Amino acid sequence: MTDTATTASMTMVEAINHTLHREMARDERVVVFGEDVGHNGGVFRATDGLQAAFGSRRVVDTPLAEGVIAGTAVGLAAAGLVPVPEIQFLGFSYQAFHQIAGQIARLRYRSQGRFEGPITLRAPFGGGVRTPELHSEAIEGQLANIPGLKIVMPASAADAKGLLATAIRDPDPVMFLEPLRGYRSIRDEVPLGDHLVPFGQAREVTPGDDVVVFAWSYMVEVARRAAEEVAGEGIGARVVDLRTLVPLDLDTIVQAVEQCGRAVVVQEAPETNGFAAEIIALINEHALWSLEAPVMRVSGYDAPYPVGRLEDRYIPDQGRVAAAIRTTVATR
Amino acid sequence: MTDTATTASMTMVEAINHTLHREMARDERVVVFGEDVGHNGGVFRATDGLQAAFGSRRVVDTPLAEGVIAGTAVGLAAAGLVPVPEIQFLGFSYQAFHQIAGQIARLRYRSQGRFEGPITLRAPFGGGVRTPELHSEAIEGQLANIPGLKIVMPASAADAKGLLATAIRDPDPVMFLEPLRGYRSIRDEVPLGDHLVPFGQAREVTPGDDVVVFAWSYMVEVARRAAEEVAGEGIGARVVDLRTLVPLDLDTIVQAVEQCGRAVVVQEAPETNGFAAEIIALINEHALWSLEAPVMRVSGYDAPYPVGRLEDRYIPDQGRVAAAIRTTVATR
Amino acid sequence: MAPGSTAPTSTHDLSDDQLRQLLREMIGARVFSTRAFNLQRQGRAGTNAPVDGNEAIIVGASHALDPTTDWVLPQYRELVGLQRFGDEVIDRYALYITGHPGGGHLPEPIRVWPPQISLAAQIPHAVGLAWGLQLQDTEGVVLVFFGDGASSEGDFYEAGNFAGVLAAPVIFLCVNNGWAISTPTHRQTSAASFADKAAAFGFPGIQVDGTDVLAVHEAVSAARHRALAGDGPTLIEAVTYRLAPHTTADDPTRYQPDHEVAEWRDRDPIESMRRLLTSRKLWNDDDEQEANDTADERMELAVQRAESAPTPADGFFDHVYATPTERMIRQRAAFRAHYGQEDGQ
Amino acid sequence: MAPGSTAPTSTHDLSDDQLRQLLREMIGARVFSTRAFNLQRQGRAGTNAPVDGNEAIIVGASHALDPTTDWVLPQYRELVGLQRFGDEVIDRYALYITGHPGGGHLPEPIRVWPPQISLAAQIPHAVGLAWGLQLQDTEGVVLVFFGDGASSEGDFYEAGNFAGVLAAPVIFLCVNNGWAISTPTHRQTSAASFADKAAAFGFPGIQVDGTDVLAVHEAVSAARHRALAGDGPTLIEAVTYRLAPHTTADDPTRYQPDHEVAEWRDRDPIESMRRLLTSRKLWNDDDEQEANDTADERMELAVQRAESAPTPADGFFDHVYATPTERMIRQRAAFRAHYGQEDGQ
Ligand SMILES: Cc1ncc(C[n+]2csc(CCOP(=O)(O)OP(=O)(O)O)c2C)c(N)n1
Ligand SMILES: Cc1ncc(C[n+]2csc(CCOP(=O)(O)OP(=O)(O)O)c2C)c(N)n1
Ligand SMILES: [Mg+2]
Ligand SMILES: [Mg+2]
Repeated sequence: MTDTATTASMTMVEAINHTLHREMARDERVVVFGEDVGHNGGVFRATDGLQAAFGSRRVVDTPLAEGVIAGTAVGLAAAGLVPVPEIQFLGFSYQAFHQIAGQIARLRYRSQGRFEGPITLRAPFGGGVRTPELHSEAIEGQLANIPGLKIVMPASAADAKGLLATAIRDPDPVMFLEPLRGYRSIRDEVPLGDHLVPFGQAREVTPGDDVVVFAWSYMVEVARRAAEEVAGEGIGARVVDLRTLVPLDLDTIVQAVEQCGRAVVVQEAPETNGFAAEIIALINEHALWSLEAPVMRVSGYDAPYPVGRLEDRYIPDQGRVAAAIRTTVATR
Repeated sequence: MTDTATTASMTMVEAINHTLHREMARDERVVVFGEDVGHNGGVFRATDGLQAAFGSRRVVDTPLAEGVIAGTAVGLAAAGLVPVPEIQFLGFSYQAFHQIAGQIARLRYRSQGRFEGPITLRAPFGGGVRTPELHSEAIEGQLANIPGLKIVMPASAADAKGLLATAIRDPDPVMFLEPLRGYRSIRDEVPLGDHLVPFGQAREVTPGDDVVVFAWSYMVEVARRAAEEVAGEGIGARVVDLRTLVPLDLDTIVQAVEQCGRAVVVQEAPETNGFAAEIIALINEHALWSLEAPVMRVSGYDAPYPVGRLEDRYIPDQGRVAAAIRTTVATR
Repeated sequence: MAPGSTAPTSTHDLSDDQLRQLLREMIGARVFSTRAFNLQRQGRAGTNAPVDGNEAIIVGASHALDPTTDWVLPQYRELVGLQRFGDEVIDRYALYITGHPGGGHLPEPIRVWPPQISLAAQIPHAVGLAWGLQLQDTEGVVLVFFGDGASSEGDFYEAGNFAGVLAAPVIFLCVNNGWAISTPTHRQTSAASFADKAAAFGFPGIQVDGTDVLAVHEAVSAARHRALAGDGPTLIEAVTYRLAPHTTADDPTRYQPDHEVAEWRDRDPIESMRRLLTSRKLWNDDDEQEANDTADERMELAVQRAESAPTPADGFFDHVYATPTERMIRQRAAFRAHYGQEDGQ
Repeated sequence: MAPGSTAPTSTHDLSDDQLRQLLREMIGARVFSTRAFNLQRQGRAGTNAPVDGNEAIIVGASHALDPTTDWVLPQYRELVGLQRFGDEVIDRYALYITGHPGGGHLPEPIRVWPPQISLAAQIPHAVGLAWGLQLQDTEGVVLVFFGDGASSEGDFYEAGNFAGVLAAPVIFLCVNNGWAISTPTHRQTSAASFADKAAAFGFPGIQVDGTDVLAVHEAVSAARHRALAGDGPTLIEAVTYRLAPHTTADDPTRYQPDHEVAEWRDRDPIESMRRLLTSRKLWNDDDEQEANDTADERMELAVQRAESAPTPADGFFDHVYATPTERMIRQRAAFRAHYGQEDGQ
């Protein structure tokens, strides 16, 4: 990987690591901390080499306590630093919800602008890799109901770089959620130079005019495969990667629904009040008359995220998404 | 108030207190605990007199720590007791989210049925009464995305009794959310004898066929007044109190939309991914072709719950709901 | 700590002027607080929490700090006693209790954070801030106030433990006023003292008489020197008694025993200090009158300012993000369309 | 506690048979655990956490308890050492590591809870359960295992503090194995010891050699008597060293210093006990062989059972509520319509 090359092929976790290195080099206010992020370079190597490169003052192994990891980010931000804490698995952000929802999200608001919260809280999540309980839970829908946070969920290595750089430079708190299943299985070309992907701009992954499939994070890959599957049947499924849930690219959503008339939303989260509900509510509000069929949801089920033997059929898979596409297209 | 009377007029907080007394007398396994619930009878007197009646072993003042209030409920339940913990204000349930979402909600699931979680976690919430930060937040939408919980939100004193009794007798964990603003301002006739309101059965509050307004908790009262307002203009607005969000009375929702063709959903929570989104998603899935207008949401805004001078215009009020009803009815 | 001695006794090197200033600010704190309480009774302010009993702790601590380098993170009773950190603190407090969003904004260069309602949540912030100073090699310490009740929250322990590991320049000041609303300390913990909890973190914990402004001043000064020397945090438990209702919404006669209140009234921190200064001929009735009048007038002004401060009715859309989202812009436009542009109060 | 003495030394009143049983179960724990590790390597099990180094703590504690009245709440390394609580424990562990939902179900009358992944979350449960026993005047104590790392979570402190107030019959057993994944204890806390943290709760905290099964047995026995006498909780810190990777997913050579590992290998708890019993002529090579073979066969059987246990593919709909919601019934029907009724594995 040389600086003269325009792009390099990277896995998602490599792209994240690469970006953390760059952002720490670019801005000495950036501090990375969390459980096992320092000496060990993170349990998935996302922070590998950072401590060697930037020292143990800027890359810090914390005690095992998510509440104070999130809580100290508030104080560090007020001190003028740019905190990039890691929660080892998103499910353990529940231990820090009072600091995330009650404090990080409203530091600017509580202080009426005196303090900013340029905090990027990274956390992996998502199923399919046989992790123990509370490692897989997709709780983005819960976070999206908390005003003051931004919710960023990349689906490609290039986006992981571009969105993470944007997040770290953003003056407001960002929940940066990384798909465990994609850490090593997602690989694409990543620009080696400065690369920023703005928040609130969805990405068309595959073209198509018969139906639009909205997805984010690893579900984009599942949707893409389903689109490929139905392409053979003559169905043009446009897959749209939302990239960021807050802020949300409403224009692209509405336009796609207007053009396709049919839509499917895919999420790993349990069905009830996952973020797919919000997408459907927005479509109802802004594009109801374009709908030629009910928008379909393909979701996890309304049951706790299951143990290993059961998880593959809990998470939306290619077959379920393809079936939803077919049903939607067949509805008239 | 005598036992021979069929009903008595009570405020909502009186009905809750009355029900706690009855349930503790009925079942000696019921234990009530939380901050200031014992000697002081609760900061809103919801637990008044319980310690005098049932002793300080069954009505317990805990240290100030929501996590362990929720967490000990799990152990008490496993010991065969029926825990009725109180979180003094729902906003502070964030301190206990890891125990609520990660443990209480899945005690039965984790143990595959060995342990039950007959826990009723009571917490007041909701705005309009000039409380400090984190006392007012309506986070039911976040809770609804957590499988394993039931979400109960009474809007009348009679329902507060009937639903609380059902909750305490239910073998599964219930988040029982009480509207602060309604504690003393909501007053109605409460049956004095055994009174159980089943979960998952919505209640028609006002009849009407032009538009249905879905609401829960204190917003039912706001919707009712708005319906009264527009009744003068010849608009028949049917107000439906959902009572419980999980389980949800889908049949009544679908039927009402089929009959009215137009719908409004009212919630105190921030708009983005509040529970109103789920109602709209369900209408989309089950009653799309009946819609003569987009379903309208009347919500709190996508900003942290504000300070006293600003709160009255943050929460949906009669005027906003009435305006939404008019807009919906006028759409064609 | 049972009620006992009734006059501040600590040795110290404060000048006579400084001693007088301590008392003035203690009196000021109570005057501000009492007016705030009464404003609520008149319907002009929201729920607020009186300071009575805490004056020596707040003022003693504040005078041990350097307002140009050190930070204070309050719980919710302290703002009235932090005059030393900036005259404007009280204006902000008046905005705060009258429900104005600006009440959360303590302007630069005042190194005081807004009141914290979510109990103990400010403690990790203090540790983060102290850690931030450390990382930037900035001189200064952070002092964080929290109650005996707040000490039961995980946030206190997690923050104390991490601060110990970091050897961060932070002072944990536990205000033990005997009660967390109606919960007495013996239901809050079985630890021999709140100071003892420092053993869990590996730094010193000390107990001081929180009715004795000089004792508090001395303890905080020592902790500050420790922190500045790089020796890490100190936990100070300052023992006093809540001499007023928990807040405007509370009725303490339901749970505070009369005799206990009476005993502690005899140890009123303001009385004690007044007695000491009077005996040393440093305080007389004129001083007393002046201290009261000055505070009264200052609070009057603060309340006037607060009550006449414009409040845009849609102000809750401000300061959520640096730049509002499109969705918020749409919501704000809808708000204005519905309620009208000029709406405010 | 630096590595030092190399043989169990505590006084005790255990019979020769009991001593031999302790060693048998310690060996069993390691055999079970090693097989679990290898199963993962063969793709037949999910991530799991080896027991190496903890055997004396688990078995010593378990033998100090009465399995007919006392409860154990594990973290995630303990199930392999809790044979005494029921032969079926190991079957359930085999289900657990092979990703079967039944792995969470330790059947009656086994008084052991399923492994807990959310660190420290089981500690408040233990306090609640002990409180429940107390409220029902049921004889029994609750012992909860947790790591040095888990001790940093608010849950530990909140639960310890509340347990102190309740004087609940609970034993907090902190397994200090030197590491929380890659984080050494000196980055976890600056407290002089984990045992010292009991000062925050007002009950005794003691440190024992966690490689010495007899010392652990003695400490837990004493704590149990205290609890049964109504004198409340005890915190026991058992000091050992993690002699294996954190889990199947970890590479400890990245952070564990070789010399440290070597020193602690010399204090392997199984070795120490074997040495003691051999020197007392209570153990020979045949015993060793038999202990290993028995454990091997038992684990083989458990794995066979686990691998042949039917797994309904839609089993995640079970045991969410006593009665599934209508919505779940619809979802389950849709699931079956899509994947077919008979699907399973
Ligand atoms: C996390 C949290 N839980 C509960 C409350 C409700 N509450 C407000 S003040 C209070 C008691 C606080 O006691 P203490 O910390 O001793 O402070 P004091 O009021 O005595 O100064 C409680 C329970 C809260 N504000 N925050
Ligand atoms: C609340 C929570 N945070 C983080 C993790 C991830 N994690 C799993 S094990 C572990 C280290 C635990 O260390 P310790 O408590 O000492 O137990 P040990 O593994 O050494 O037995 C971590 C950080 C988790 N499971 N739960
Ligand atoms: Mg107090
Ligand atoms: Mg450990």
